[in-house]
Amino acid sequence: MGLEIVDDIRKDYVRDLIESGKRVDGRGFREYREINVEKDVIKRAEGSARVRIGNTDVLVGVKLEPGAPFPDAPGEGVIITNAEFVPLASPEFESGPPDENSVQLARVVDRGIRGSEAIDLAKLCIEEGEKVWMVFIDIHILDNDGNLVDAAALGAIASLLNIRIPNERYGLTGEDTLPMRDTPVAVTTVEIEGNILVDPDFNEENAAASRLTVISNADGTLSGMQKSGSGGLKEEEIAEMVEIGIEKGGEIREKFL
Amino acid sequence: MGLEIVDDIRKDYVRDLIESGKRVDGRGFREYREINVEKDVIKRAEGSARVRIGNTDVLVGVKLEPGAPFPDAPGEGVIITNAEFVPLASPEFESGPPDENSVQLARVVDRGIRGSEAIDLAKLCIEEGEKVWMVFIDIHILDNDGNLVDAAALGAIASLLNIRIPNERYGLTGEDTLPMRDTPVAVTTVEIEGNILVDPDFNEENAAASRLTVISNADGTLSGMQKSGSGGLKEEEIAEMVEIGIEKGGEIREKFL
Amino acid sequence: MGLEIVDDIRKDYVRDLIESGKRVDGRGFREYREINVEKDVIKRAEGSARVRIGNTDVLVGVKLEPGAPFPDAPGEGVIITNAEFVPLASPEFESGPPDENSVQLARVVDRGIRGSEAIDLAKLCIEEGEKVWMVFIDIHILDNDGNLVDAAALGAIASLLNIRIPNERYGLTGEDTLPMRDTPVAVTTVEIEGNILVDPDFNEENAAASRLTVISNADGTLSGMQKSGSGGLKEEEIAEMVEIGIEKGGEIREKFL
Amino acid sequence: MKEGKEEIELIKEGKRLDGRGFDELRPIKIEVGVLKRADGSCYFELGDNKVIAAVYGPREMHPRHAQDAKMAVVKFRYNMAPFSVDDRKRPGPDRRSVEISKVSREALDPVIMREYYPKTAIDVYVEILQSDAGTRTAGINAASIALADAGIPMKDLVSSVAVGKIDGEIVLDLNAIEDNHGEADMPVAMVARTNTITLLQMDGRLEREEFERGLKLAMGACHQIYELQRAALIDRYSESVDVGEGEA
Amino acid sequence: MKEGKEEIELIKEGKRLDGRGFDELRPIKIEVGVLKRADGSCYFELGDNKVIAAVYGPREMHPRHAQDAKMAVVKFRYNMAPFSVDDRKRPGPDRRSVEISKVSREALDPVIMREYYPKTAIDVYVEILQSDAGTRTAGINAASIALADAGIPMKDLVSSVAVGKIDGEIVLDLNAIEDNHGEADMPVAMVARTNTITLLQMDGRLEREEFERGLKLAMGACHQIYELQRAALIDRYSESVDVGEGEA
Amino acid sequence: MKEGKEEIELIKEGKRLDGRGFDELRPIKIEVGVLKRADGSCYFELGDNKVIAAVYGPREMHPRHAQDAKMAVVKFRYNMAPFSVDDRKRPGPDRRSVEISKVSREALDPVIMREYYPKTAIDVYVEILQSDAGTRTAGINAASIALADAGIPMKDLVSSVAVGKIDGEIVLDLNAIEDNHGEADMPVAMVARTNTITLLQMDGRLEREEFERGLKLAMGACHQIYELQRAALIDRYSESVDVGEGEA
Repeated sequence: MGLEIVDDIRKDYVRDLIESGKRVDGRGFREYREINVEKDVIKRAEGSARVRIGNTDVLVGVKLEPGAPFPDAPGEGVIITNAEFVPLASPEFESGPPDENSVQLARVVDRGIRGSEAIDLAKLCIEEGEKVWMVFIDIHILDNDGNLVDAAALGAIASLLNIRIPNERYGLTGEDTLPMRDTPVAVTTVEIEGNILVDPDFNEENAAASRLTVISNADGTLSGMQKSGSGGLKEEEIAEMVEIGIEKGGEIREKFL
Repeated sequence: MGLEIVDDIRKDYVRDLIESGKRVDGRGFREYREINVEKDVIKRAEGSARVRIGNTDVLVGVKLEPGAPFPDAPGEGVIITNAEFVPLASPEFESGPPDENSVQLARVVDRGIRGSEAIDLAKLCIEEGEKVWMVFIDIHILDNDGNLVDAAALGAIASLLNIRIPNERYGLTGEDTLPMRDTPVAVTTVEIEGNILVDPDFNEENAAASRLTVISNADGTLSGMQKSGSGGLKEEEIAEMVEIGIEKGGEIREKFL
Repeated sequence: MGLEIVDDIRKDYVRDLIESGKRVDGRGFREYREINVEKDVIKRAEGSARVRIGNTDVLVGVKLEPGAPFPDAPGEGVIITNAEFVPLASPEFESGPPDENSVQLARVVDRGIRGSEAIDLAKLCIEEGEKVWMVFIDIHILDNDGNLVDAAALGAIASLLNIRIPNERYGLTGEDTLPMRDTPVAVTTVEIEGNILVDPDFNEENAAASRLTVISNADGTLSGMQKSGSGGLKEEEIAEMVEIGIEKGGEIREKFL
Repeated sequence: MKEGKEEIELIKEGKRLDGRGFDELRPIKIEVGVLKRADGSCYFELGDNKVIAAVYGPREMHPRHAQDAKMAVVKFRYNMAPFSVDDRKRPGPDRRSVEISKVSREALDPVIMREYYPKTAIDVYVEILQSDAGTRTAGINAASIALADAGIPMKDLVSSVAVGKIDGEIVLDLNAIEDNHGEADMPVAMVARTNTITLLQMDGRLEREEFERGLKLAMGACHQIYELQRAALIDRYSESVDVGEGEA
Repeated sequence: MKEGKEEIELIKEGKRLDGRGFDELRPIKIEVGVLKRADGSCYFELGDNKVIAAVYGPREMHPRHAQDAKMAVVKFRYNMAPFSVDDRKRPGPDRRSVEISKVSREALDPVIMREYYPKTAIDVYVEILQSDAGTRTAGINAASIALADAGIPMKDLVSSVAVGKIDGEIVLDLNAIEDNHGEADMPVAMVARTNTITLLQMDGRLEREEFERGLKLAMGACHQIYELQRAALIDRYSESVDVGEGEA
Repeated sequence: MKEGKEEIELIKEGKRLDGRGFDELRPIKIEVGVLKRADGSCYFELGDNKVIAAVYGPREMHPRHAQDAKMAVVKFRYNMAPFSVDDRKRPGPDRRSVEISKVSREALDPVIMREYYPKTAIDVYVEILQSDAGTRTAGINAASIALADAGIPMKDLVSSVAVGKIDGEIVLDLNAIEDNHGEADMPVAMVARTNTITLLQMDGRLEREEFERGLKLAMGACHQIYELQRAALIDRYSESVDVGEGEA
């Protein structure tokens, strides 16, 4: 109960500041926190990246293993995206099977990659109908200070861009790299008291009623969108959020991918 | 606690009425509520039926998929019966894995079908030792006003009587229908204050200490029986329950199957 | 709360006695309770033994079934050790998946057998890379009066020493017995108020801060060790515990294996 | 949207395979109050989708530490019957149903007067009995009506429909074959009276202009559905409402 | 009762494969109070079945909301050891054991004076160490004695046995080969003093007349078992009771 | 220690494959306070092992019936990231991680002043990001520092390292290839100031004399690690501490 009151006070503080045109950390409404991307940080993974957005810290590792294709796509590799909200990363996270937030995060990142057709799944076929590469994208949250989805999506595409296919390890031959066809980038905005803010931190996420993630591609098309939160959005707010998504997505792509 | 008292009052009311020879809804002791059977209600299932007994509403769907036979019966199809007590159907039901009541329901329905040898399992063999039809009988409760087992068992046999074997869907050839050899029907009675009542509704089930389900076949033989509840039954009460089971089972078979 | 106080009083009583050089049941510090080993008690198992140490009662059954080898050891059988702390055995045990204590027990017993290379795993190969014998060692606790690990480890090796390989049951040919190469024995000691006691009973286990299990072989070498409990041990205490482990292990081996 | 699948022509002579125009809904059928035990319920057909929603509550919230001292907690469970799809679905929640349950709950939250019932739970259950793409939108439509049927105070109903892209065209309310072979799918939910979007997801690939056009198309159709929802509630206790030119 | 299995002649010259007559029980061996930690316990052999039952309680009921304000809640857990059957059983409950636990609990409920201990739990645990058909009946017999050994007030003991149909004959107490190749199996539990049936299940196919004859056969055998149960309890703290002509 | 694996020569000309001497640690790198949300945290590299530890608490203990009225309950969760090993690890606890969590907690318990915070929980989380044998010892070293960083009152730090036997020699701090092809592995944790052993496990086969020699070797190395841990804590809020001749 005591904690709930503190929580309310913090939300009110965030909202009041925003009404007066400011954010707690002094950023502009359309400004990201500092982004830092370290690639190839995990030796045991075929691709990896650690993405920090402000204090948010996400490690993505990609492993490739041979496996059976889906019966309805016998000539295509399989992408499996998983997110672990390990309790190390946040007092809000708990041990146990993935909850709805980690499931949503993994599925949104996954859909962004699929929607953009960034990976040519046909190139991951080893033997049609029998054996294909399973691409496991594992999102491991280390520190949750908000906007996990943008960090996770950026970590995923950064990892995928430098995949080493482990042919030798499994006694196979074939190309060792995986040419990527696109670079989807997720940009999340929130609506607080009628204002649209990009890259919400943890307190801003809590203070916001609605959040929209917009995933856009190199050519400016959209390859995924997800509204979350218990509020509603107006058509013109969505239009603004999409505009920000495409613009900021382009900036991030240019700088980090 | 408040709810427990209401529950006790309701049980007492049911029992008092029955002692004076009456049921809450005015039925005779050997009278079913109105039964309604709709067949082939689900396009995606190979067989289906929706059975209503009074306000009790049960949907049964049967799916057939190729699978591996059991090692000790390499030339026979496999029946898998499952019941979901989805929380939509009753304030007593909870989300989660099947509890003992749903497990019991599924197993009693399953044993009735096996005991009567209604399905010629050898006809479900596709390739001996390798591939047989798996018959998934899924019992989905929609509204629980008591006597789920009679509704579920009737839904199961009604669904099985009109199975379309999905050979084409799996690139197989063979007969498209499944000749059935018997029509087991479940009839449930309860004992309340020394009286035997057929087709208990939800409140009668709660007021009863013992319940007996009797499954009988077209030739009057028995192919399943299950006592439940924390009470006992006398030999002559069981004899009456079996008599009712065979009689009412015959009436239901004639009318609905 | 009331129970906790009783528990504290019992611990104090055990500790006070030990400080004055005595154990509750009158044993010497380096004395085991009476050990009783019954072999081949379960017909359905390929090997079994019931071990009683005082009131502690453990049943071990070993089953062999053909299965696939691990990819990194295609010519070797597989040992799978599992412990069930069924709630029948102790008011402290609860239904549900194995907790950390039962996992630890199974893993310590398992490591003792592996470490000593008691089983020649190559002799359990049926067809290299395809089919090997899976050796399931199941530890079933019946009565927990402390020192489960010594009883379980003794039951496991006693069961393994008389394995009948079920070739016929699976239509295979081959040798029906499994020559064993060593006989690891576990000996557990605890430290209470600076004293080292062997074979702690339930109350002594609770009163002790640290416990050490030492697994030794016929030639006096060590093939496993596990400290447990929330206390620490001095180097010289460990030395004494190892000495007792080897000595008592030898006595048990001679008498029961 | 799946790569590598065989290409199918989904539009012939300006019509979709089931004869619909680009901006045409599938037939809708609504029945209110179809379950006895639930506090509110609704059966909803959208083409070949058959869904049923039930509402229980406000009722005691378990476990207690999950209660909210200031408002009711809405719980939403989207569940597919094993026989509702071509390949039998294993019973129990999977990742897809967990996500749909979450976004569906968030689609309804904005209209429910949760502050009237602090510390309680309002349980919304949606069962998919037969599926043909669009089940989450049908479920939200049904749940919205079931909430009203249960007497839960609401600011307004929520109406939901998907739009998508097939053979290069933006069309309304994809069915399964269109969803499987199309280029994008975008479910939307809306409070009709205020044009407030409460659910928005997008899957596949769309130009920005296509997205904006699709959103407008969905919003228009939500108004249509809203009228059918209202009519069904007005007719409650009388008979069911049949709509659309299909055989539904 | 399984179709498609090879046919086996189960009766030769009026005797069953193990030499028993049609109405003959397998050898029974009972030991009371075999466990130290449990409040009450019993080891029970029925032919090649070896089962052990333990009782804990009345004790505090967790979780609290599952307490019954008017009487003790009886919990029953039937569990097979992995090595108790020919094909190793994976540890943990399966659907069969969930059902057996339920009907076994309901077989014992009628004799336990549950109203003496409101808000408490009485836990009954049955472990099957070796199985040869009839484990649930052996478990109920053992549990009934363990309850008495724990000092739980009971109206009477419950006694249990199965009857079945093999090679067209109604016989008592099927063993595994008879159960696997027979035509019907029917476990029964009874309060001997009042001839009250507290468990009745039937599996397979029986004429009505066969059912009635089988029920009478089972009831008679329950009286026999009841006497053995009583004798074992009377002998408690002395030695075990060996019964039957077998080598058990 | 696995039988049947191909033999690999692990020692050449008195040096190990990675060039280390028998009593030489791998390079160690320590960073304190690396996480914002946690109350205390530590990043620890031991050769190619990369682990991170976080501490939360003392905080309210759930569920309440698991509280200890006299002292804080320490919970420890050792978890491997799916990508930390060559064959992807399925997320979630397995038996190995359950055991490691238990013995690691018991390695730390002796130094934590648990009686200062009755009824609370102190949660220690260790994530293995990259693994190369020795992860549990690295995790204990990291956790010990994270506890101090969280301000939890402790009698002293706990330091941990493994010794093992390869090619017949007792050596310090096995890496993965040595662990896979060696003859024994023995992780040890110790309170350096008092030379108290708080974790001791042994796997493989050792002569008694080898065990005693190994234990001494581990204890000496724990003193080395202890100094690095202390230095890292002293440098807290400044920069990280690099140690060893490797490229780490």
